Amino acid sequence: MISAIITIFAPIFGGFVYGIERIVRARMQSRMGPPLFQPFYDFFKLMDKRAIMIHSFHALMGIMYFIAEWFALAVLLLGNDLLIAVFFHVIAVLALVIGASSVRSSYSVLGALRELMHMISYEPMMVLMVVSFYLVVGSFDIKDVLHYSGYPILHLPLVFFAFLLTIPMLLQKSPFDIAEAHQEIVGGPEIEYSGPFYEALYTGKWIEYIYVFTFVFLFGGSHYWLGAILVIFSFLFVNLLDNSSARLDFRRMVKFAWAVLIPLAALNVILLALI
Amino acid sequence: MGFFSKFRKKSPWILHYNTGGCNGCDIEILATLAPKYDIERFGALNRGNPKQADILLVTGPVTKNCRDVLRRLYLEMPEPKVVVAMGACGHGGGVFRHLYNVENGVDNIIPVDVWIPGCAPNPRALIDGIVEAINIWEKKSKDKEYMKNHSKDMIKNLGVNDD
Amino acid sequence: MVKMFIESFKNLFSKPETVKYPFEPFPEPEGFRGTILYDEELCIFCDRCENVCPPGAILFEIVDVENNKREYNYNPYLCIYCGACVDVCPKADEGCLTQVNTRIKPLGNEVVKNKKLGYLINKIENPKEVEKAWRELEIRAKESREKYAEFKKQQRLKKRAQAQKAKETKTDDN
Amino acid sequence: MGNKIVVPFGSQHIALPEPVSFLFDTKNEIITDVRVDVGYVHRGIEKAAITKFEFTNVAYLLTRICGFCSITHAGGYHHGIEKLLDVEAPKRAEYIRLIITELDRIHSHMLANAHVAEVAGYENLFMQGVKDREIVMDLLENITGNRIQYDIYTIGGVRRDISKETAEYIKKQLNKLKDKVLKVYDFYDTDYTFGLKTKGISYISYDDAKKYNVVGPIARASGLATDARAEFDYLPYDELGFEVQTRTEGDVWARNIVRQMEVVHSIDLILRAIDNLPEGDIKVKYKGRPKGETFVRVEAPRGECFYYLKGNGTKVLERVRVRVPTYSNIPILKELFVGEKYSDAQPIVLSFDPCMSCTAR
Amino acid sequence: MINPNVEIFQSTLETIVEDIKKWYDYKKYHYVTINGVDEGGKLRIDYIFSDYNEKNKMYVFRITDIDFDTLIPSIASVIPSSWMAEWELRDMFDIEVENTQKGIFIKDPNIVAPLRKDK
Ligand code: SF4
Ligand code: SF4
Ligand code: SF4
Ligand code: SF4
Ligand code: SF4
Ligand code: SF4
Ligand code: SF4
Ligand code: SF4
Repeated sequence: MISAIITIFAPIFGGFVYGIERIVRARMQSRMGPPLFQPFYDFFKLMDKRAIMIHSFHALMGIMYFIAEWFALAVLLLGNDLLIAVFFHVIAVLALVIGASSVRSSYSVLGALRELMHMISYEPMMVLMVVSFYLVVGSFDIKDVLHYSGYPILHLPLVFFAFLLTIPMLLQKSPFDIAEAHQEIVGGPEIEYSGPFYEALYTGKWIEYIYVFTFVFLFGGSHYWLGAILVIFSFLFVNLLDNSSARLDFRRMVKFAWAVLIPLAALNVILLALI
Repeated sequence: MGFFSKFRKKSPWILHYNTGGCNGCDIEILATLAPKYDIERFGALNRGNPKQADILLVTGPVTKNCRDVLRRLYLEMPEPKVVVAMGACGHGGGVFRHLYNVENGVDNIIPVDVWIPGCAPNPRALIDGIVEAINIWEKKSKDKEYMKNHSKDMIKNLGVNDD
Repeated sequence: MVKMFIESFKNLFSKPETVKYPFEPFPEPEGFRGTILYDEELCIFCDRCENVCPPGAILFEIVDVENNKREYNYNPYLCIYCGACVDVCPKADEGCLTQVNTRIKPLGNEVVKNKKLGYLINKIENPKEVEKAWRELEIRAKESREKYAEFKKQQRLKKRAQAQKAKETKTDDN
Repeated sequence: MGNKIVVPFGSQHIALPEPVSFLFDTKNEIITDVRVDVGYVHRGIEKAAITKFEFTNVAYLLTRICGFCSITHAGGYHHGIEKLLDVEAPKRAEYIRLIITELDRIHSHMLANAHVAEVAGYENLFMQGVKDREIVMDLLENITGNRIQYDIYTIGGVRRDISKETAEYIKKQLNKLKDKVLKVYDFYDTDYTFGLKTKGISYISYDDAKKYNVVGPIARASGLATDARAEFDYLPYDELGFEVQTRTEGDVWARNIVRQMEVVHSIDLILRAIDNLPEGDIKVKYKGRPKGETFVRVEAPRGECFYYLKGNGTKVLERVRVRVPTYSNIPILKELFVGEKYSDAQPIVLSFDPCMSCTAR
Repeated sequence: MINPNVEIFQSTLETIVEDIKKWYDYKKYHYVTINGVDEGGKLRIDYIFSDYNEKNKMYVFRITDIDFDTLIPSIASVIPSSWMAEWELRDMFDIEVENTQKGIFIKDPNIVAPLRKDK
């Protein structure tokens, strides 16, 4: 029941998370920051802009991204297979990539290529994480994870740590905000979207927040208070990291993901399998 | 759409283009992004992307070499939009009035809604200007004036060929 | 990186540096170079301010050529607030031209009216027309100046002719 | 990903406040060729300075060549014109000029450094860098009446005096600023990810710096100790113990560090100048019209700024030539891109702190 | 007051490249810029240098009495960074300079040679 509500109102919750994040970020930079409802103001404003399409396929792919993203979340929350949720997320990002590379703007094309690099970096990590959950809980089903009476985080400390460092890649945050890179490619894949179509991307991001933090929540097992603490901790950690690092090169990101994060997670999985 | 118009007041996204002024105004734009004046309080973001911008903030007297870029940026921005000309340069060219490579102000190239006086206007003046621009913007979107306005004629008046 | 991490965390719980302008007043500092105010009573119409003004934001239009009646026009949106006009004004000490430390409002919905801002600004209703009106004024002012020069020349000629005549009559007398 | 992609950077781009356009040919995001267009800002100032303006107020035009170095342009012009008119500004005026010039350098360097951090994707470092800059801006607004265009130089002196209270206020604020600047210095110096993004990028050797006639902090970051403040007598820098700041690394990071070192040194210079502020007039009268020619070099925040003035005894000068620092740094900037990654192009450009407004004038 | 110590070498169009090549040592001298002055129908070009080690010292190679239709040689072979000043010279005075193109600053074809007094 709760998960159904969260799924349906995911854009709204995501918006709040994003609103809080903007305030937190501003405070970390000793600024006042925007009001909490700012993302929604942006949302309604974009609604009202004149819609300009590059071509219909491009616009369609933007909307596809939003829908697939929402679908991935629905699959995740409504008690289906974790692995399927991960693959739906892949589809969502692929829609974005295909849309972005279908236009002439070189920023958009570069952004699409970089987005692919992101996928190469974080998707194996996601799969590994799901596998590690399976090894702990013995099931791919989210319900079983949420009813697991142990503490998954105790079995998966390295996986949690690796996932913590993967979140910036998923959410486009410094040091891994490479596909968005405002100062380099002006938003990358999203550059050619405007008005209501940009909105699809803008809100898609919010859903991604919920999607990512649900995974963090899972590390608490059936102890929801632990899950909540982990979510708050990782939220703060990611934002602090965002505010204390420069953007790295995509080569470094891929190397970091494959040389550090994935081995760490794999080590944890191997240890689990052995014990 | 009346419902949505209420909210545009709170989310002006800015596109900034310098058309040949002295940097002075651009420095002040950076200063308003900085913690002391923090223009994000009004929901304003510097997006750097004409397709997602609402307010075009132009500094400088518009040199002949910048003219076409400025026109293109203006046309790329979706309606409704507001143009703010910052500094004395934007109004009649300021100290560069009547120099040979200067168009004497933004108004000669694209329609301007707000002029901010000063050379350079300090961040307070810029904030005043943005607030004024937001009011005009809201009025514009209520009137739906842009719906009539955005015709082939207007594009022709601006003298741009379709690229 | 670690240092900034800690710094960010500290900032999160300390007061932001932001001032709340425009919700709270933030007066300009003393000595701020703001608007130029003009007092017609004191002006001796020496034209120095017009000549020195770098962008040409002060223009005198000679509205009545015969009586040499001049009208002061000032365009606060074109002005670069350099203060050169006040520096050269011989009557600045008495307050003919002063630079006050207040800003003028942005030109958007309405034009600011103030008698001390000169004639042109007070005549205009539509903000979009300031620039056009100023362009026209530039031409008018130039023409009026030419007219005035012409008038002066005529007068000089007339005077000379009169003097000539007077001389002639004098010689005739002799 | 191996295809050639042509990436335009400018003339409108979020990382560039000014219109300048680079066209990068990239392959795998490695730059293989670059074309530059620096002419967007050409307004025709040199022409106007010799036709439209008299020598007494051409300075108001020249300071508006650029907002960052408004005081440098005023200095370059006024030192030259004073030579042509044969007047000497009083000592107190020289000190006030120096104070404003150095304050201007501080704010310019702080913004330039912060901007490098911003385009490196380090938003918080940008904010920390520009946060403290407001202290300097407030000082400048208090002393001169405007935050950008100070217009404080005048022929034969300065237009405004610094009162005793203001002097005390400046001292207090600068002491406060110094601690904060040192803190930010530490961030630039030790931050790991910022180092990853900037160290070793666009290396200029000492020899290349000389060969390409590089000036300013960019040259000084390569170990070339060229600084017009030391090589040309225009303000009493020697009396205040000016020292040229250099580094030897020659990369983006070193340029930031050199600028930050100069900020600290400038604060010291100002504090010393205020302690030794001579008494006396701030302005002398001058007679006559400029005649003859002269060459002036002054140090702008971005490097050496060169003025050539020629007068012919009338109210209007015969030739005004401005050669600005970015103008002489563009040739090497163009060479540097090839072989670098596109994602490093923005830090490279901004580490030169390019100012097109004076390059094209 | 400033006190620049300027040494002026007269040169000619034919020998300028040789002269500068012989004299210029990039380790010792800093090339500042090239400057053109219209001296009433004739062009004067100054090649300006400064000294890294000596205070207030400047050197000028000066060519006077150049007609506006002569070809100016390029010194880019000696000083690689001089191309910008040469391109600018071409735009501002509408003269031919070796290896240069029009349009670095002035792109509008209606504006010709702004710094020439006769145009
Ligand atoms: S504001 Fe003007 S002077 Fe400054 S960088 Fe932009 S164009 Fe140049
Ligand atoms: S208005 Fe003044 S400060 Fe602003 S760009 Fe123009 S000259 Fe510079
Ligand atoms: S200020 Fe003096 S020189 Fe200038 S116009 Fe007036 S009287 Fe003549
Ligand atoms: S302050 Fe300067 S620009 Fe304004 S009217 Fe006076 S002289 Fe003209
Ligand atoms: S300088 Fe002063 S007295 Fe002379 S015309 Fe201007 S305002 Fe009047
Ligand atoms: S990033 Fe934004 S604030 Fe910075 S220079 Fe560009 S437009 Fe201006
Ligand atoms: S380099 Fe300096 S002048 Fe140029 S845009 Fe950045 S801050 Fe402005
Ligand atoms: S060097 Fe840069 S900051 Fe200085 S005047 Fe030139 S463009 Fe402006």
